[in-house]
Amino acid sequence: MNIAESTINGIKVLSLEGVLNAASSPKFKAYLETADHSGPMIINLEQVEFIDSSGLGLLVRLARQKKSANEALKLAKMNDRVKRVFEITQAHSLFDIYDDIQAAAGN
Amino acid sequence: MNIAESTINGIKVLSLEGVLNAASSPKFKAYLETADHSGPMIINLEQVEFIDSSGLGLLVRLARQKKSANEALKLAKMNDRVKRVFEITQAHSLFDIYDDIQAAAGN
Amino acid sequence: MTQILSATLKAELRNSRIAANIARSTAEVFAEERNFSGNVQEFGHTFELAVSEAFTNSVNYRDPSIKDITVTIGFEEESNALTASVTDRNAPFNIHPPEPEITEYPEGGFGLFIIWKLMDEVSCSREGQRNVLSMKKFISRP
Amino acid sequence: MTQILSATLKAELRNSRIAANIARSTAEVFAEERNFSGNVQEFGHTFELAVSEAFTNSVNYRDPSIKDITVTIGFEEESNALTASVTDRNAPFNIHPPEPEITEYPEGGFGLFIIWKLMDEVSCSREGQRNVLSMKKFISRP
Ligand SMILES: Nc1ncnc2c1ncn2[C@@H]1O[C@H](COP(=O)(O)OP(=O)(O)O)[C@@H](O)[C@H]1O
Ligand SMILES: Nc1ncnc2c1ncn2[C@@H]1O[C@H](COP(=O)(O)OP(=O)(O)O)[C@@H](O)[C@H]1O
Repeated sequence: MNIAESTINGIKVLSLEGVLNAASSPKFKAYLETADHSGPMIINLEQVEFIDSSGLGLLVRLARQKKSANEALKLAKMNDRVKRVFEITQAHSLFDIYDDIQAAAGN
Repeated sequence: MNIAESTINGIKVLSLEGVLNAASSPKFKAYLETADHSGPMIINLEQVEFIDSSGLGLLVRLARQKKSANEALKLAKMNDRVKRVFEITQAHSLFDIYDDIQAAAGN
Repeated sequence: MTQILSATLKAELRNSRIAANIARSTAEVFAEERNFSGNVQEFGHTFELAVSEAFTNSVNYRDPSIKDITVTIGFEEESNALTASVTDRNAPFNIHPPEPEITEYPEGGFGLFIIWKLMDEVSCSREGQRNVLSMKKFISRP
Repeated sequence: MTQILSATLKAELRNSRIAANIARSTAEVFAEERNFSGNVQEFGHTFELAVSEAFTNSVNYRDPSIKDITVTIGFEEESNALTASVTDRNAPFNIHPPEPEITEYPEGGFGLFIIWKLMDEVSCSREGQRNVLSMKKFISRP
């Protein structure tokens, strides 16, 4: 998986790409632990083709951190297969989920 | 695989979809043998995700029939993986190959 | 039940993707051949995800004292159902762990929960020193 | 050479798609892990196509007198190369058939030709009653 950072309306956007599973999520975890990720954040999942519980667990953990810091965390552009994992586990109730980045950024 | 027929500028267009391999090509072969396929023809390969030598062999056979009937056979919209099979085998030299249907239809 | 395929993979996390792809491909070929009236891609994803979870568990909870460990995945078909199995040499485990309490933001414990949600039948049998986790999904009711 | 996986499939044409998908997925995971500098998708397609050809041949030329036949596909890695093998119980065959003469519009005879074009090394060994067709592709020169 690859991670790209950008900014929209002053909000950090993490664009993830590829597969978010047990093999790749350590890379995402390390990235979240090293850089400073305070402030509101949008995760762009458009290029994520597959996610399993390992990737989901990391996003849930980030949601908890953001919640206790009282900062927004928004997910955008998940495909149907990714959305299904959030729905099956009810994890979609922990996130603000948007169809596009502009809407997630409040435009 | 699926086969759909349409017409553009009076030319028959066969749009193939899916995988053209040894498991699926008998369906395409049967289709070519039953219906009347005289006249110029365009094969739209846009939705063909994979082809191997079984699919290639059928198209070569059709090319031979069209050549001896002195009728045009044009291939359009192959993806890179499909194109690679035609190039490796030199079979691309037996066909008129187009990037889009309009050009194949002479527009 | 007729076996479609059995694959033995090295128990490494990177191979969970291969296992999951095998599962998706097998399920899609099976569903297409049966002229499945539902969504073939979703049926493929069901097996892709379930096998990804099961394979990952087999790797994560493997017995570190056993060297050169492998995990075997198998697929068996019936007229109206496909069953995937994942076989490892781990300690026996409970396939009914407590459900994750989503309001508590759990980071783990989703694996078997997801498998149960996706599949129509889940069972685990102990064969010798092995766990065989079987996951069955119907394409139509008998 | 370390084995990544070995899969045994029923010798049926519909399973050639599963075999080809296993090959693509394995090759892509291998290439990504090695930080392959070339095109990962093309490397995946190389194995997908070669295994599709080889598996199809194993089914098409199987010995009709043997019931319940299976074909085994295997993948072995080295630091700079991936090798796929396809093992069947067919009669021995020549891996150097005449090349198809394209100007004569041949309908067949492309399978091994394509395999040779795609791969860096091709060999076939006879092990007992089995043919083991091995197909190797380097990701970098040693
Ligand atoms: N293949 C396995 N081998 C051994 N133990 C397993 C296996 N699969 C699951 N388990 C046990 O069941 C528990 C629950 O698994 P799971 O629902 O996937 O969540 P998680 O892996 O996040 O704990 C694991 O913590 C582990 O103790
Ligand atoms: N796995 C196999 N088992 C037995 N014979 C084979 C096998 N693969 C190839 N052959 C033989 O080699 C010949 C050439 O194969 P190939 O190049 O794939 O073209 P084609 O299958 O179209 O004839 C086949 O016709 C067959 O006689």
